[in-house]
Amino acid sequence: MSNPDLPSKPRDLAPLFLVPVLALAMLPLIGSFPTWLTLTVAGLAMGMMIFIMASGLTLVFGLMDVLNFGHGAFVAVGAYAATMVLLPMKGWLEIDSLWMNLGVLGLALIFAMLVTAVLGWAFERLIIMPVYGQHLKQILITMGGMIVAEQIIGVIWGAEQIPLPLPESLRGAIFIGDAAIEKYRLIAVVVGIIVFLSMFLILNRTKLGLLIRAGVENGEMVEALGYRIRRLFVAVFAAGSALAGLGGVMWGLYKETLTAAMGSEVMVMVFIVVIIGGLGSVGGCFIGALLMALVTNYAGFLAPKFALVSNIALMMAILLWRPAGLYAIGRRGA
Amino acid sequence: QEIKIALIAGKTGALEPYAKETETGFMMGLEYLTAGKMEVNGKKIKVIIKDDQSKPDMGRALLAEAYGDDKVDIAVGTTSSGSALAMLPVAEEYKKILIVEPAVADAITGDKWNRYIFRTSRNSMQDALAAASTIKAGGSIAFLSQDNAFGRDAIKAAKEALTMAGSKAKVVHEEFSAQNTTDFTAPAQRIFDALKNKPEPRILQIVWAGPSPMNKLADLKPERFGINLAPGGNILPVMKLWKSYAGTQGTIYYYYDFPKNKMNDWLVAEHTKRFKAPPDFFTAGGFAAASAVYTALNKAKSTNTEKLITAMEGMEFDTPKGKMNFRKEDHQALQTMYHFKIKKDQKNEWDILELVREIPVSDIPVPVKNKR
Amino acid sequence: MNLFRQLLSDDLPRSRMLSALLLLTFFGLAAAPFITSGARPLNTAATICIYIILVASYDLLLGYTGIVSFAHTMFFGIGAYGVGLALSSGTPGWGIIVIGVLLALILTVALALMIGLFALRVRAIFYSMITLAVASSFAVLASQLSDLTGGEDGITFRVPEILTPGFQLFENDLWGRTIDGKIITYYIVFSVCVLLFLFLLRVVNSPFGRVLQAIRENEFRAEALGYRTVVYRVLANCLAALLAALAGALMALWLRYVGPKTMLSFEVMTDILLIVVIGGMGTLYGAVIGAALFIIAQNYLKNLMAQGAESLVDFPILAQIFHPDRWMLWLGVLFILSVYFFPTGIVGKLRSHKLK
Amino acid sequence: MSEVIDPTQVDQPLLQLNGVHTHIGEYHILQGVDLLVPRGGLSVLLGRNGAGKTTTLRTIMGLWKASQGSILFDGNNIAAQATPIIAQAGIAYVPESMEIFSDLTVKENLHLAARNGTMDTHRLEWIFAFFPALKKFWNYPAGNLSGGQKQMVAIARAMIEPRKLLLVDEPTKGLAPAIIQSLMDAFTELKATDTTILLVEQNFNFVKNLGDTVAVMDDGRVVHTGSMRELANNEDLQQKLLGLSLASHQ
Amino acid sequence: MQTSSTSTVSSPSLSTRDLSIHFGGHVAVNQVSADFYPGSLTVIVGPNGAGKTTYFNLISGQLNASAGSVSLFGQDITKFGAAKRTRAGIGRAFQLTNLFPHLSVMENVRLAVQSRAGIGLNIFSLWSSHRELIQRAEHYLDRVALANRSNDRVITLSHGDKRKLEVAILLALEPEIMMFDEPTAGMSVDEVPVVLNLIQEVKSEKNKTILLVEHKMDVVRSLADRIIVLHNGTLVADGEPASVMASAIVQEAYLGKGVA
Ligand SMILES: Nc1ncnc2c1ncn2[C@@H]1O[C@H](COP(=O)(O)OP(=O)(O)OP(=O)(O)O)[C@@H](O)[C@H]1O
Ligand SMILES: Nc1ncnc2c1ncn2[C@@H]1O[C@H](COP(=O)(O)OP(=O)(O)OP(=O)(O)O)[C@@H](O)[C@H]1O
Ligand SMILES: [Mg+2]
Ligand SMILES: [Mg+2]
Repeated sequence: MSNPDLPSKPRDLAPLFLVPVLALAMLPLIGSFPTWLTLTVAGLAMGMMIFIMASGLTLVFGLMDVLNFGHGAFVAVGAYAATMVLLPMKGWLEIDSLWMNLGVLGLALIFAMLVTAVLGWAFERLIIMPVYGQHLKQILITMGGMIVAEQIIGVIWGAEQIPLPLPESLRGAIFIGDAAIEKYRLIAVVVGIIVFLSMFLILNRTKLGLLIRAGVENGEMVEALGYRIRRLFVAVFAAGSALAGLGGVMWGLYKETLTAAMGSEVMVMVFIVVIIGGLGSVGGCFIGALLMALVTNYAGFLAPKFALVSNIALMMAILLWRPAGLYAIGRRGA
Repeated sequence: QEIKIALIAGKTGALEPYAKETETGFMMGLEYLTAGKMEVNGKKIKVIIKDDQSKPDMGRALLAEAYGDDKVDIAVGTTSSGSALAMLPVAEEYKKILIVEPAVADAITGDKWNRYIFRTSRNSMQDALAAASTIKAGGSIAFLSQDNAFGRDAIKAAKEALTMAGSKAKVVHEEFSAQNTTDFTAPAQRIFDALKNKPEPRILQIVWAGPSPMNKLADLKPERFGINLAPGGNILPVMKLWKSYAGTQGTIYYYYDFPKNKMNDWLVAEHTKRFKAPPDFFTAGGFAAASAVYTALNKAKSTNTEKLITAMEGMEFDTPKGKMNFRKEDHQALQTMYHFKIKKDQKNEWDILELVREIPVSDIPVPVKNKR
Repeated sequence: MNLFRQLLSDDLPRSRMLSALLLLTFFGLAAAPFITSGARPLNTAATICIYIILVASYDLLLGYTGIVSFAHTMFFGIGAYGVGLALSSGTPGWGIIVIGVLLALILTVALALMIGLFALRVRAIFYSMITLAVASSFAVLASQLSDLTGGEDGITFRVPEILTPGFQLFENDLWGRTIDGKIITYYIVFSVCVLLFLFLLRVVNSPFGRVLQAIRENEFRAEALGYRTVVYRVLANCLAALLAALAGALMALWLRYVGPKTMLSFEVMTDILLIVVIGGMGTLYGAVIGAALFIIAQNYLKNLMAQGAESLVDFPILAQIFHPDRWMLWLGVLFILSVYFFPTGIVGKLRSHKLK
Repeated sequence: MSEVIDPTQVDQPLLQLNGVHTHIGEYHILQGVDLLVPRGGLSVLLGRNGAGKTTTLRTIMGLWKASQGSILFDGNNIAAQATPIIAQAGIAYVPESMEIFSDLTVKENLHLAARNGTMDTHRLEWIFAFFPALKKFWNYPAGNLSGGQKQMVAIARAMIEPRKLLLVDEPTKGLAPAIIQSLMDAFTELKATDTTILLVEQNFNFVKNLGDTVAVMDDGRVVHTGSMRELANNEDLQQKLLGLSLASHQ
Repeated sequence: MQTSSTSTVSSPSLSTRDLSIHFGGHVAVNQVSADFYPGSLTVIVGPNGAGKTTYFNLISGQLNASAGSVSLFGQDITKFGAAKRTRAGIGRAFQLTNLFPHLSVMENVRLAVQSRAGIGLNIFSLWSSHRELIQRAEHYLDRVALANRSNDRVITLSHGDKRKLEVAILLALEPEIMMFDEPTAGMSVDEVPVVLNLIQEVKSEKNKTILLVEHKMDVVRSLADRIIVLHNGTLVADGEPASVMASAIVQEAYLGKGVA
């Protein structure tokens, strides 16, 4: 049906090459191959964890044009919720059996996602609903939500940092020659890829994405077409929160100590990733996360002082190249 | 007519957990010493607790308020070194005593010191000397610490300490990582590269406030390169994560199971009874501060600042860690430290460390850095 | 009267209640040292003055131009460090203060221009995130360069003799208060803040101010009307930044201390946002009312809660919630409620009441 | 061709507004609108700017809530219903300012409008016949279309699936004469497939020979109802109505 | 309308040379060259999507040409941005209403007047102190019969009133070149004259250059000195109204006689 003289948008592949190019470029600088391998794999895994945390944010923004500064709170809540499964079942975790451990871990993940999803649902109803389409108010009100959530964590779980030990079988690393690869990071990679693929398919293979994008631009009209847009929104928001929760558990297990502020601590990092990727683009967010983690690792090895600002530097560089991030979505908000 | 004492701590914000411990310790201390009557020299003791949110400006304002408006006789605090440093001049302005607990910055009893300042908590130098005393032999050392005032202080102290302790070990590398570093792969790689094939024994000493990267490094199996980790002690929730690194050695300020005296026995028993967990690092600190206050008031038989100062200089007082005393020169409380090893078979979740050796004051010759 | 109008740039409170509150705040602050006693009230008053400017300047961005920036604390900090570093560098004197402030202002403008030109081109929503990133890394930097900035501990420094508590203007008291350096400092802070506030009032009620609003409403159309929107936004950005820096300088002078936690932390940013929203966006009087209420709450709310918690000891969870250490919780709730129920803030509410 | 319906003979009208009042904020816009839309016909709603035509349509659609009065659609009162329910009941709406989804392509815009998921290709071709531009720009972001093309998208959205009632707000605005032609044809054919149309229009010539019944609004009230033929042939009635709206304007 | 085009006498105030723009593969405006003269009113007609609005956008600077040039009184302004062109004297009313929704009707016009007066960057004077500007604004509101709503916020206007405000703003800019994009679209029969008379008045002042996009044929006939026809982005006819309207291409592609 489409018309010959109207070229349909060309595939934009350039960003896909960033990661491999960067990695290869670093090999000579670092010199020793094992070191390079260790750094790279670690970086990729770290990137996956960041991606999981960021994906929810970018999803909610991309689909609903809601910038949720409270996202970090869900990360923290997710992690804390997981403790409610992991600490009681400590026994099972200390048994040195991979499958046992993974089972419990899976349970914790699911539980955490449920909790954060429900919380997200409430959050949308109480806090986001009245401010759709008003970025300013969104930023303000979600920040308020963030403060409250963190304080409530303090009330429920207390102010002390909670230790969250890794399952025995996930501790330590596997060694390839002199290169060390922590086992837990491999898990992160797997989970990250699963999240990415499922999000990608749902958004591009179903009518859902369309509907919500339209709803954001003009909810009134979508309703006039006969859709209950509100329900969809709340569902998406809950999904986004659940992803944050998932990210929170992965992150918490990596850090092994939980504090109420653990979410807001990673927020800046997450934001940078989301910006680099292009607000709302899942693919971009994925690449952005990997890039950032890799740059941090390489910088940390080659020039530790620079590591402090490497994130900002990366962001600036990308934005100079593409002012709207790797993959800009629509012209919304422009 | 009562005696007013202000306890200032960072009860909200990043250091919240520490501050809570200090407060508990301080109150339990007074309770124990006054046998629950909360009286000294026949006067009631009133404790006014203030939260400086670890913000230096707040700390300063609150201390001024405590001395000026609440008219307290002695103030104790605070958690954050920054805040404590900002408080020092206020004590001088109001000519009142400030007992610093648990801030560790050397400058407090160093060049920022004034004669109204006493400190019950140990300072970075004491930590460093304690650590150094465990590394008398030769070999190679690398340091890992956070890249901020605290970290750099600590490493400076640590190196100084090594020479003072007459250790023959050579410092081959210093790694400073950002406070908020989450991924320690890169620093670890740098350190390993620096340490491997340097003369044995190879020791990586970790000085880190807050959640320690110790286990992240351990996971990378430094023993591959014959490297041993030497973490500084930390609060129990953090050390719980070290279980799986049995054998690792380090030094610590307080661990509930180490000191053997009835004050500590009572503390451990009571604390475990009330909070379902043994007392921690900062609990002991708070307790010690309380003891210092109590003993001083008792000895001076007055709340007059000058009388108190004369009483306190060189004063010896009991703490859960045994005896401490404020030495005359810089009012730093000299105290024992502990050389620990992570246990292999642990009886319960709190049973983490075993004592290698108690490090007596004589092994911790803290240099006097202040000018009077 | 007409002069008065001129002073207020013809932007009158337009509500009896509001006028009353404003007068109360003004005279309260003006007479603070004499109607109160002790360290804390004066400290509170000074903080209010400074925050009024800090917040009002932020409202120029947020309420009038519709820019959400998180770099405001950065400029606040720059101003503060300017004074701090200057005074800690040598013997405290007025000359060195001026120099410090000037250097700070220059740096401020430079940074504001840079960020503005770089980020104001991209989508508004980006801008807030970028400023957030920049500001946070600036804070990191400040605590990293410990030899210069004193790192996380910051710097405690000495101020010129006549500003120190030791100094006394007259040997005998005035209205039962010794006029010491603190009080002199207070009045310096107070009067500078009044001037800056009047200046801001003028800016937002000038043709320039209206164009900013137009840009907030419909940038595309403003451009089409012949206004170079980028120029205007960058200018607004710089103005706001400069005022923030000045506020910072005053803060440093008052506290005789600078440090990342006090000047650069994200908390300060949240406070600013809270105040703007509670007071009312898009009206500078909002900043006055908001700052006054908020700072007072921040200083005295905890005492109240403490009593509240006392009375609730037998309901553990409630006691937990009302525990003074949970005061942030209540600020958060307040924040949400105010965005929710009176988006126009207290001032907006008062004015709309008057309309009916 | 469509057979003309006389409002007096209709047993039960498809849509019926009785004394509908609508407030927007503190403004009282509709002040008791009474309106009959007979089945299967094309009713026209005329009136000067600001008379309340758009508000009436939005109120029917549930986009403004009526503060008083009843709106009977197919016999049951939809005044209090939520917009999606009203739409599902079989009403399609072409808003005054088009409200097309500019981030989405023309295709996606129509895809959404087809609630049953799939678009029936015959119907699609039928629409393309009227608005060839849509076919040409099928995979084009609707936001990039020209004013008139946007208008076409908006209309097509309401035609993509059969509906009982079409509410159309000033469709001819910004359309070139040729397209206005095909729009007429489109409406005529729609009427044939017993679709009822309520049309708000300024362009009297356009509705003159299209409409069956007509209502004229002013100041939030319906001030005249009758058959279009009557109005079309009666010069001074037109004069009177236009005159009235003129008078009320100054 | 009797005034036959004054084109031949004076030199062109606005002219475009081979002006083109393409979006992706799609050529929206294709090498359009035309001169416009002070005191003349040119109507641009063409099917939907012919490129009329885009042509306007290229002249007023909302879009940058892919090729070709725009010049104003002989000066090449192709490189100018939108704002600069407006200040240079090109004024434009939009087809899809485009205003400051939450400012009052008054303020909307006032902003235009102020831009003309060029005091936008003035920080120290008071907005309310510029009496003369306010009077000018009031004057233009009067001319479009909106004075009675001058203090209402724009969102509360009906569509027709918004269209009139668009026109008022254009007049307030007092530009040399005035471009109206379907000014009467969606205006009720009795309102249309208000706007048409306005345009008539401006025209009779004989010093402004007026460009008008319009689909209503009666309007076109009543106003035009000259008609330009765009089709698929190319200029297909240009000349006296009568002859152009008669031409086959217009009958075919535009009026759609014989089509459908
Ligand atoms: N959002 C709103 N808030 C307040 N008043 C409004 C709003 N929308 C419309 N109005 C007012 O309601 C009245 C009717 O508006 P409406 O748009 O229904 O008129 P209309 O008949 O559609 O006019 P037009 O032919 O110009 O579209 C107008 O006076 C308008 O000013
Ligand atoms: N920003 C844009 N991006 C891509 N294509 C565009 C853009 N703007 C316009 N077009 C295309 O250029 C063509 C001309 O559009 P234009 O708006 O100029 O038509 P027009 O003559 O104004 O039609 P109408 O009479 O309906 O307003 C249209 O086919 C439109 O799809
Ligand atoms: Mg209308
Ligand atoms: Mg057009």
